Amino acid sequence: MNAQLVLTQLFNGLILGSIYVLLSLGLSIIFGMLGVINFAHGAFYMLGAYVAYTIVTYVFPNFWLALFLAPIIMALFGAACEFFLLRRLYKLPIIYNVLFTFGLMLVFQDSMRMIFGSMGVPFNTPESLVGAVNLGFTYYPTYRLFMIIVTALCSLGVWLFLTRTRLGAIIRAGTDNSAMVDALGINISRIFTLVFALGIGLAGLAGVLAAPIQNVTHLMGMDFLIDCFVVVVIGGMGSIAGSIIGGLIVGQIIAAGIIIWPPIANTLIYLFMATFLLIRPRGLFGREGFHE
Amino acid sequence: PTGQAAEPVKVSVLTDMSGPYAGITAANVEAAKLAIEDFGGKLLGQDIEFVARDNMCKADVANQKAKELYEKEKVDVIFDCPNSAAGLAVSNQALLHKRLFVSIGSGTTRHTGPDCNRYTFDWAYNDYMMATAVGLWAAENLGKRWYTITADYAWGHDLFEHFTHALKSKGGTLLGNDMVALGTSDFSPYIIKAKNADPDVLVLLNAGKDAVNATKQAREFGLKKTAKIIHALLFIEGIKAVGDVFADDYVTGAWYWKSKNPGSREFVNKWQTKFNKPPNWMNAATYSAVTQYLKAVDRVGSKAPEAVIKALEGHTFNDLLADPGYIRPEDHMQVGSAYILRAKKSKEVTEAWDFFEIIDEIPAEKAYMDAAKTDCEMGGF
Amino acid sequence: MRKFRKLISGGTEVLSLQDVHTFYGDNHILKGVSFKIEEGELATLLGRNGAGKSTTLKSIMGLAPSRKGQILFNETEISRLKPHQIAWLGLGYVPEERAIFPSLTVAENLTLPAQKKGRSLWNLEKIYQNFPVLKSRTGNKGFQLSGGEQQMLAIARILGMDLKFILLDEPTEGLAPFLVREIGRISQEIKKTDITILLVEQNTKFAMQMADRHYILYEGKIVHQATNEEFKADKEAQTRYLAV
Amino acid sequence: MFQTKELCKSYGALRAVHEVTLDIGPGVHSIIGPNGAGKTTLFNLLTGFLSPTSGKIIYMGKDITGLPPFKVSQLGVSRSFQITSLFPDLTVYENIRIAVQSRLRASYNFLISSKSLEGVQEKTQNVLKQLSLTRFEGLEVRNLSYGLQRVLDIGISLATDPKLILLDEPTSGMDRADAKQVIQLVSEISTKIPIVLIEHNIDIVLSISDIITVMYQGTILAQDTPNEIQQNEKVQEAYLGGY
Amino acid sequence: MNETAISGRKLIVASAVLLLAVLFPHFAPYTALASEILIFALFAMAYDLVLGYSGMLSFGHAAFFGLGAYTTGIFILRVYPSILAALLAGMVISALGACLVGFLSIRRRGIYFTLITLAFAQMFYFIAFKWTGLTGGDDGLQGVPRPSIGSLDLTSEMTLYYFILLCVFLSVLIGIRVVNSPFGKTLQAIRENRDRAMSIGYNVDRFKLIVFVISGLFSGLAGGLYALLLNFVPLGSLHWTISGEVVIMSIVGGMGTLFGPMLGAIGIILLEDIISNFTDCWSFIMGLLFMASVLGFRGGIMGIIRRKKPAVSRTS
Ligand SMILES: Nc1ncnc2c1ncn2[C@@H]1O[C@H](COP(=O)(O)OP(=O)(O)OP(=O)(O)O)[C@@H](O)[C@H]1O
Ligand SMILES: Nc1ncnc2c1ncn2[C@@H]1O[C@H](COP(=O)(O)OP(=O)(O)OP(=O)(O)O)[C@@H](O)[C@H]1O
Ligand SMILES: [Mg+2]
Ligand SMILES: [Mg+2]
Repeated sequence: MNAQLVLTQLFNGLILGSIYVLLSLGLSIIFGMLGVINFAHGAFYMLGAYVAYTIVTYVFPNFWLALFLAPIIMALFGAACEFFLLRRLYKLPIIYNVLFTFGLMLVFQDSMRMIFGSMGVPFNTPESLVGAVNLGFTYYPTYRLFMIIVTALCSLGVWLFLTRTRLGAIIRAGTDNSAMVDALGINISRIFTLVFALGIGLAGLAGVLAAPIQNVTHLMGMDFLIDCFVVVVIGGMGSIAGSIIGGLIVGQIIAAGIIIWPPIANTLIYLFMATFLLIRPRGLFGREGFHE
Repeated sequence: PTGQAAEPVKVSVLTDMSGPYAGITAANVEAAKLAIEDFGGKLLGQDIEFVARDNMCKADVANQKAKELYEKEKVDVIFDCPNSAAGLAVSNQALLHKRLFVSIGSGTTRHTGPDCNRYTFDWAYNDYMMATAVGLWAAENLGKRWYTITADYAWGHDLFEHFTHALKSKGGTLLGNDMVALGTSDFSPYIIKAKNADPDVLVLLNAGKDAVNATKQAREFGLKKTAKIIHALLFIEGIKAVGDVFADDYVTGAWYWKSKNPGSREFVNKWQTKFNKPPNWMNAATYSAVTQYLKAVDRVGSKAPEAVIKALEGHTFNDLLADPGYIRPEDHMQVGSAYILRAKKSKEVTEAWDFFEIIDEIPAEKAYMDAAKTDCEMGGF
Repeated sequence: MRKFRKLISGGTEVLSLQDVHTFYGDNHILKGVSFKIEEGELATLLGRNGAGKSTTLKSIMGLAPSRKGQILFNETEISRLKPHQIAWLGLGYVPEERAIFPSLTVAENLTLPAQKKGRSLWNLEKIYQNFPVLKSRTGNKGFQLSGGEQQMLAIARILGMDLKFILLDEPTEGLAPFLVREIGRISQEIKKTDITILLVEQNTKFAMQMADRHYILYEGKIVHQATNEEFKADKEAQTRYLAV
Repeated sequence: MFQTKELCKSYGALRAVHEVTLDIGPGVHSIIGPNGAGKTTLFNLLTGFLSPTSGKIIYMGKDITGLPPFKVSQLGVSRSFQITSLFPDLTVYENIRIAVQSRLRASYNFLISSKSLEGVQEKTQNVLKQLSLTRFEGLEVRNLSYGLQRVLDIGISLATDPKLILLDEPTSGMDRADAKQVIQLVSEISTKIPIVLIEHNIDIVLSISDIITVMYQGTILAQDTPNEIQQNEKVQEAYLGGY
Repeated sequence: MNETAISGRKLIVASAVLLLAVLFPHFAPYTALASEILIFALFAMAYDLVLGYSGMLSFGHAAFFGLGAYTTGIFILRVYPSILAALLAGMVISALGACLVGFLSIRRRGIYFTLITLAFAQMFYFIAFKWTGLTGGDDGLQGVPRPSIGSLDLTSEMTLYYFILLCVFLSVLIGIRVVNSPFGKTLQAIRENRDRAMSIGYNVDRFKLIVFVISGLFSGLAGGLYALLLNFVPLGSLHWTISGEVVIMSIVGGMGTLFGPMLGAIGIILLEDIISNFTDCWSFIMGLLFMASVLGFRGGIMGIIRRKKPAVSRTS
């Protein structure tokens, strides 16, 4: 167990973390404002990858185009879902949209299985990012470094947007009392759509980024879904900074687990979450009385 | 016994039609139908009946469906049932209901080992054969310094044991092994460890999604340049799905659609015309198993389980799958030669779906564990 | 123009409800409420608990949409509009339960409402001048405020909007006498700028100091209306309707 | 019967309650003070909903500092909330019944029928009558008007037959009639049970209090009988006057 | 008068339901499925005590189901071949498990509670998965026999069904008692307003813990019966998807109604079995059904029957 390996693992933790961050951010703001526990989030992530695949293979064989378009398409798709479906859930107790989004997840996954088959679809790393960079302690795939940078920028952007802009403030206010925001002359339903689109867009982005290093199948979101809930909770419900830091932490924990004893890697995060919540009942930045 | 002949023979396939293996195994239903059709559709003077059920790749579902098939559907035999837990459960139901079960999809050696019973047969392959054949060959031809990455569940452990056994028998060395949780999506940590060990051969003991991820990432980290990769399971559909990922990797196959065995070409042609793609070796195995069962019933002129079982035990045959094939009475393993397959690079692929090159054939007695050594005490009826 | 009409016709009505019916689920709360409010006046809506005062305000604001009847604001039918559209027309709403945003700072709470460029009634300094309590706690999150502080914030919040009409639901509830007087002062301030105010009150004393006109709601209907003078005089009505 | 010794509660820099030393005896003890003076916080401290930064709370000679709310309540200290706090989806009757039942160990019994608890029915009915809520008993409380909800809120506190009741602005948001009725109720109760009252309506306070404590910015400004308080100009300018 | 009329109607309904239950295996697709349905109905009922009546959204009930299944199986195989003893053991161990998990998680609220329960369930899963010697790992605990009770031979699916029916029937009786007891009423109050319940002297956490344990107990029974039904214990019985299923059953059926969730279980399992027999895209169809059930009928099946939305609205 040499230092070099440990360092490399930390880097891998960072990669995994960055995917978690993108997914949890969306999950967290959607839950925070719309009060929807989005079980379909992993499925949206999966759809993101498939959209990218479709673009690359049937529209124009260029990863960058896909990287640019797929998140936008997903965001629009998300907006549509919000507009036609999830809207109807807000009045209901949270528990009902668990069922609804779970159904949504099944539908998305199975339709991809029916269209593209259960074996998944091919997806290659863009030529320009093939190969590895010498980090001193190890050679590390260029593409993965690229992933880290992209996610870092995105999360920073989202964070600034939500905490520094007026629109961000509106979103946070809507998280407290959306009817009142409406009564103050702000079209809240449009904000809802926007928030959902944003969340799904991020999930889509994560999907595209993951596609080259993952097997793109209809089930690829499943493994991430539950983990992301863990991330959100460790970070604290409704806290943006929380999901970012939480995501990175969980990534590192898994990496650490691999160094200690690989089989326990995935269970370790639950162990951690349980103990962590025993010490900090509301995760890192969870607010009292918020969704509890 | 008389009276039983009065009712028609009823054959069933219980397989994964919607789960992770569906892409491979769902077509086994078609294979069975085809076998019945080619057999003439009639037996003991009546039409052969057929039902199929989806085990969703879950052991509990499989178990329940097996009951439905034996009790409600009154089938005489169940074929296939991928996922070893599911296979074992159904095998137990077979014993309880005193009817036949021919395992194809599930490769656990427990079927023909500690959990063997008189009503359960294991067709075409098992994990030992999958590991040993390519294992021995690789140790001789690819190098003796191995690194393994193993899916952390019974199937993986099983394979790991057999692979290392093969390696040791050739005096090779295992540089390292990682047990990786099922459904792990990021293999890079293990790939990096492997890369540092710099092996001749990287053995990936996982299937489906995990196998693809692992291989993709091995390639990404440039491990493919320095080492050859061998897999535990690989099907033409898998390669079709993910393109060049598996190029130049090795794997054992129980059969390949280019096989020269008797009846192989006819079967493949029929299949091609029907589904305009060739069958994978699971499909072929199902076809073979069903055919051999029907023939056995025909031979003894009764579908009484005991009679049919006796007729199958120790039987030798030559068909598309195995030439010759032999059903060992000691452990009910159907044995035949194993094939070493190399996945072609996409530019080598001239004919559609011709993804593999048969580079060697391992005789049954080398590929399978000696019947005496399996700890199977075959019970009575 | 309007001013002129006002001169000759003794004021134009800004808001008028005609036979408004509102339900919560199946229970019929407003059973045909009708009244008119003239520009620049301060009217109160009085009545016993559960009479439907808050519901009336919610219905005007579109938060509890009426099922039947007509609500006109400056000649435009608003009973079918969404709350934010109604607010955009210049109605500000201070709910009974305050509904300030706990996770936003006081400052954010104040700057949140939809503001038309340079059309806000009061700017931030003026608001802080009039609510020194809030100024001292600008950085605090809403949930850290005491009941009274929250009430102040709820009122201050809407003053940044382009207001023509204010709906106040029991603004003095739970306020110390001094603050009650403050609220009175501020309301008068606002009134000076031709803003119309509809006030729901339990504190009749306060109501009678402030108002030009009273409407009395009983079991979902307007049962009595009077100018402040008439009402002050009419002890009988007071006891009958408000059990003063 | 209730004493606090140098009770402090601060939120960061802000001293919500600072070195409050109180002695609460029988009768109606009102606590007044401008908004944000720390009255509700003090209540939360007394009833265990908040634990003090420092200081002691003594109840009937026992130190109950840091006891969880349910323990405090079992000792006979009952409170109402500034924001009405009820069981919205249960009926008015059930709201009271639950409160009555809370005194019985049988609450833990999960094998008998709740109807079979003797005495509970009657007691519930009595409380309802006392509050003249009987005609609403079948209604789910979320359909009750705000005013009536406050009445019920007090009723719940009452139903736990407490030895001491803390009421946080019981009349706020009530119309005169109901307020009168509640004050009537309060003074009736106060003949048997001591009551601590937070109230802004100065007329009410002066009319029914035996003793008044004036809080200002977390500290006690004055404590005296109603008419003394009225004279006290410190109070005049701090509370009735300046802020 | 009125009272008696109502209870009279209830009696009729009850006996009708019981009759249906008795005849069920004869028109169900197959006997084993009928038994499975009963078992999950029981599981769902047990779960409703926690979700519906106490407003705790537990996502870890697979732990207690699986714990019951494994204990029962292992007991029969390793300790002593008696079904009753084994089931009892299963219930006790599950209850203890619930006690442990409950003790550690109940102070947490809302989504936090949900995920802690999930976390513990995952740990149980991991242990069962790794402790191959005891549990058979992911091959499952194979070959669990059904020793006969006295002279009663349970090897026939039909007899087993009626044995299960008996167990479920008794459990339901107890369940009904619990929700109508003072304890049950208090739970509902706590669900409605935790702080208020506390302020009138209820030890909220203890009430929650007790009901959690009761629920765990019956979940364990369900698990034990499942082991008997399957003649083996699949590792899947501890997987989080089982927790998910029971949540879904409760919602589809209608939370806080005790019978709703049971109906949910019946409906979902039946549908899944039937649909999967004629199409491989059953999960697609189930998905659509779930969505429809939310948009369409809010109060779940029970809600339709009663034309009333179930009480629970907040989870704490
Ligand atoms: N969300 C709601 N759902 C159902 N009924 C409601 C709801 N809100 C209020 N009500 C009912 O509507 C009626 C009127 O309520 P409203 O709050 O308008 O009365 P109010 O005049 O404001 O009384 P108060 O002076 O106590 O605020 C009451 O009987 C109340 O029970
Ligand atoms: N959770 C909190 N965090 C920070 N400050 C708080 C918190 N809760 C209350 N405060 C502050 O403590 C002070 C006292 O609050 P408290 O609610 O006790 O006032 P009060 O006397 O009840 O006023 P009112 O009569 O308006 O209810 C207020 O300035 C309030 O802003
Ligand atoms: Mg009101
Ligand atoms: Mg207060």
